[in-house]
Amino acid sequence: MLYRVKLDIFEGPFDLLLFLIRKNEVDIYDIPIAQISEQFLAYIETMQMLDLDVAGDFIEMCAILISIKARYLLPKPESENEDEYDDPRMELVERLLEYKKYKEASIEMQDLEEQRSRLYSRAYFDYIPKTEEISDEAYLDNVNIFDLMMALKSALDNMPKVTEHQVELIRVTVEEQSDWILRKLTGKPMILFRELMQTMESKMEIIVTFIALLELMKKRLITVHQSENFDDIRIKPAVIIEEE
Amino acid sequence: MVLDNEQIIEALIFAHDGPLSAKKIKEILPELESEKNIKKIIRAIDDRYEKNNSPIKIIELAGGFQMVTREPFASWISQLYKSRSRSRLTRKGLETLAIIAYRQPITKVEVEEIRGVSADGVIRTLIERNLITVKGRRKAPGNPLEYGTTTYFLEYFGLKSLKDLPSLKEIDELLKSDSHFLESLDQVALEKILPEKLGLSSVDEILGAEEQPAATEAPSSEASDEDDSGTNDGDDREGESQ
Amino acid sequence: MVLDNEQIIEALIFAHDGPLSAKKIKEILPELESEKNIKKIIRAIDDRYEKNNSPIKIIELAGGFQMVTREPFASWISQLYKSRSRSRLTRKGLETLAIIAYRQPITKVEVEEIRGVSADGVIRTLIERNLITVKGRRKAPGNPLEYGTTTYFLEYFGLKSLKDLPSLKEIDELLKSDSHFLESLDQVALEKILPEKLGLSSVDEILGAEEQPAATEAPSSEASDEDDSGTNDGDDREGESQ
Repeated sequence: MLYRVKLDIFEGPFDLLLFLIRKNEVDIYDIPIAQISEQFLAYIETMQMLDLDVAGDFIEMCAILISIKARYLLPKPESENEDEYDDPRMELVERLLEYKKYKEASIEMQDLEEQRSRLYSRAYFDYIPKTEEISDEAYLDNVNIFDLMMALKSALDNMPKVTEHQVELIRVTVEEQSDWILRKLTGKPMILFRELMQTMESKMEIIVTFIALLELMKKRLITVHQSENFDDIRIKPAVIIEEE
Repeated sequence: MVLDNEQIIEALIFAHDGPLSAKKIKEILPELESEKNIKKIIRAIDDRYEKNNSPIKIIELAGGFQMVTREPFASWISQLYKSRSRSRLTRKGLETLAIIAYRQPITKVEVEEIRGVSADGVIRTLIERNLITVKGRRKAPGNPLEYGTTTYFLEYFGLKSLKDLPSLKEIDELLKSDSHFLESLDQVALEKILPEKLGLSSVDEILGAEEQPAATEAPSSEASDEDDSGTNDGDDREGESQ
Repeated sequence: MVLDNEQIIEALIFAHDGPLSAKKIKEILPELESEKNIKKIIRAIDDRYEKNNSPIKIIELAGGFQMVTREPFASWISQLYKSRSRSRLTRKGLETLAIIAYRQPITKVEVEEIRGVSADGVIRTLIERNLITVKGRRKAPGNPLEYGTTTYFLEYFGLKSLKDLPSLKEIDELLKSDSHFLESLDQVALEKILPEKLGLSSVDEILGAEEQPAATEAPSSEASDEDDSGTNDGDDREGESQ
C-alpha cells in the first residue's frame, strides 16, 4: 500500500494553523490552544508515521504550541491585575495576523499578474541592423545580478584545471525518460516497473527514470499500482495511448 | 514628410523595449520642455487609438509608457506563444514576493520569520526571474544581504510604482475575510486529505479520484493544464467572434 | 467589444516575435480560408496606417509581416538604442566582468588564467561599455595594468557599493537551493515506492548520490581556493566598512 499526501497544500506551519482555526471556527484572539495543538500534532504525527521528513518549521511550531499550553498550566501571578496579564497566545496571534496580511496581499497580486499577463507588448523590433558580425553567443541586453553571479560560477567552474577531475555525465534527462515511458506505454494497458528498469545501465539512469515516473504521476498521465509491499509496480497510462 | 512630436513619441514608444519614461522622451525631444507636456501628448495618442478601435493601447507602468494589446485579444495572441507560455508564480513565490515588496529592504531571515518557513529556493527563483534583487546589506551582525523588488517587478504586475501595490488589509478586515485564504487552498484536495487522519487515503484512492477529469480531457499530452486553458481560450474565441 | 478579424490580425502582428506568416495567421483564424484573404486584410491595415499618418507601417519580409517604424523616424529611434547597438555584452563578456568585479584590482593575465582564454577583445568591450576601467598598475615585473569596475557598473546592477555584491559564500548558498525539481517531488511517494528495487535504501541516498560529485570533490580541488578567497573578500569588506 502506498500513501501520498498532498503536503504542498500547507505552505508552512502558519498556513496549517490558520486552516485549523478556520476549520474549528474559533476566534483567532481566543484560540483553544489545547484543541488546536492536538490537531496540529496529529497532522505532524501522520506525517511522521509515513516516514515523512517533517519540516523543521512544523516541529518548531509544535514546540511553540506546547510551550504556550504549558504556560497555561502555571498559576497566574496573583498580584497582577487582569489587564496586565499577558496572554501567552498573543505573540503567536500577532505573527499569524502578520502572515495572513501578506498572504491576502499575495492573492491580490496574483490577480494583477493574471490581468497583466493578458496584455501583450510588442515582442520584436528589428531596428539594430544585422550588418555587424554576430557570434554564436547570445547577446545579453538586460543582465541582472543573478546573471552576474551565474557568470562568476560558470567562469570558476570552467577554470582550467590543474588537478585531474572526474565528471560523471548524466546521459538522460527527466524529459527524455518521461517521453520514453509514454512511448513504452503506447498501445499497452500496462507495463511493469521491473521491465522498465531492466534496460537501465546505470544507477543515475534509474534514478532519473524514476523521477520521470513521479513527474508523470503528478501530471496524471499515468497511474501506479502495487498489490503489496515489494510486489512489482504496475504502471498504467491514464488513458490508453493510441498507436500512431 | 514633416514629423510632428506626437508621431515621434508614438514611434519611440512603439520601438522601445519595455516601458519608456517621459524623462527619456524629454532627453530625445528637449523642446517639449516638461514631462507633463509629454504625458498630455501620450494621452492624446492613446485617445486616438481608442477612438479608432485600435487593438493596441498605451499603458503607464514601471515609471514609463508601453504599447500593449487590449485584453480581449489575449486569447488569440496566446496561441502564438502556446508552447512557451510564461509560467506563473507559485503560491509560495507570490507569498514571498509580497512580503519582500511590502517590507523592502528586507533580509532573508526576516522573510522566513514572517512566513514561518525557509525561503532559500524561493529567493533564488525570484532573483532568477528578475523580480527581486540585492539592494544592499543590513548594518547588523553578519551584514546580511537585503532584498527588494526590481523595475521589472512593476512591469510584471502592471504597476506604475510601488505605491500602486494593493493596500494591506487592516486587522479587522483580515479577521473578517477568510475568503481569500480559502480560495488559495485547494478545497477539493483538502476534502481528500482531511478525512480520518487529517490527510490520509491510499494513493489509488487519491489518484483515482483526481484523475477522472484529467483523463477525459487531456489524453496523452503533457502540460495538461496549459492545454486545457488553451482549449478554453479557443472556445471563448468561437463564442466571441460569432 | 466585438472583435473583427482585421483587429485580431493587427494585434497578432504587433505582438509576434518576428515576422508573422499568413500561414500562421490562418492556423489561428481558420475561417479566413485563404492566405490571399489574409494578405488583403493586412494591406488594408497598412493602408489605414498610411492614411492616418501613422509612424508605423507593416512590411512583408522573410515570408511574413512585421510592424516597423517608417524611415524618417530612424534617427530618433536610434537615440533610444544609442548605447546598446555599439557594443553589447555577451556571455563571455559577462563572465569576464564577473571575474573582474570580484577580484579587482586584477590584471589581464590573471583574468586569462581563470578563463583559460585570451581576454583582449572582451576587456576592450567592457571598457567601451564603461563597465570596467583601468585602476592603476600592478607593482610587479612589467607593471601590468590593473582593472576594476566603474560607478556605472554599480548603477547597472542596482548596487549601492561593491560591498553589496553577494560574496562567493552567499552565491553558493543561493545556488545550492538548486533543488527545483527535488522540491517538486512528492517525497512520500519516493520513500514508499522506491526502496530495495533500486538497490537504494532511502531518499537521502539518492540525494546523496547526486550531490556527491560536487560535495566530495569540491573541497579538495581548486574550488576550495575560491572559497578561501571568498572569505577573504568578506574580510576585506568588513575592513573597508569599518
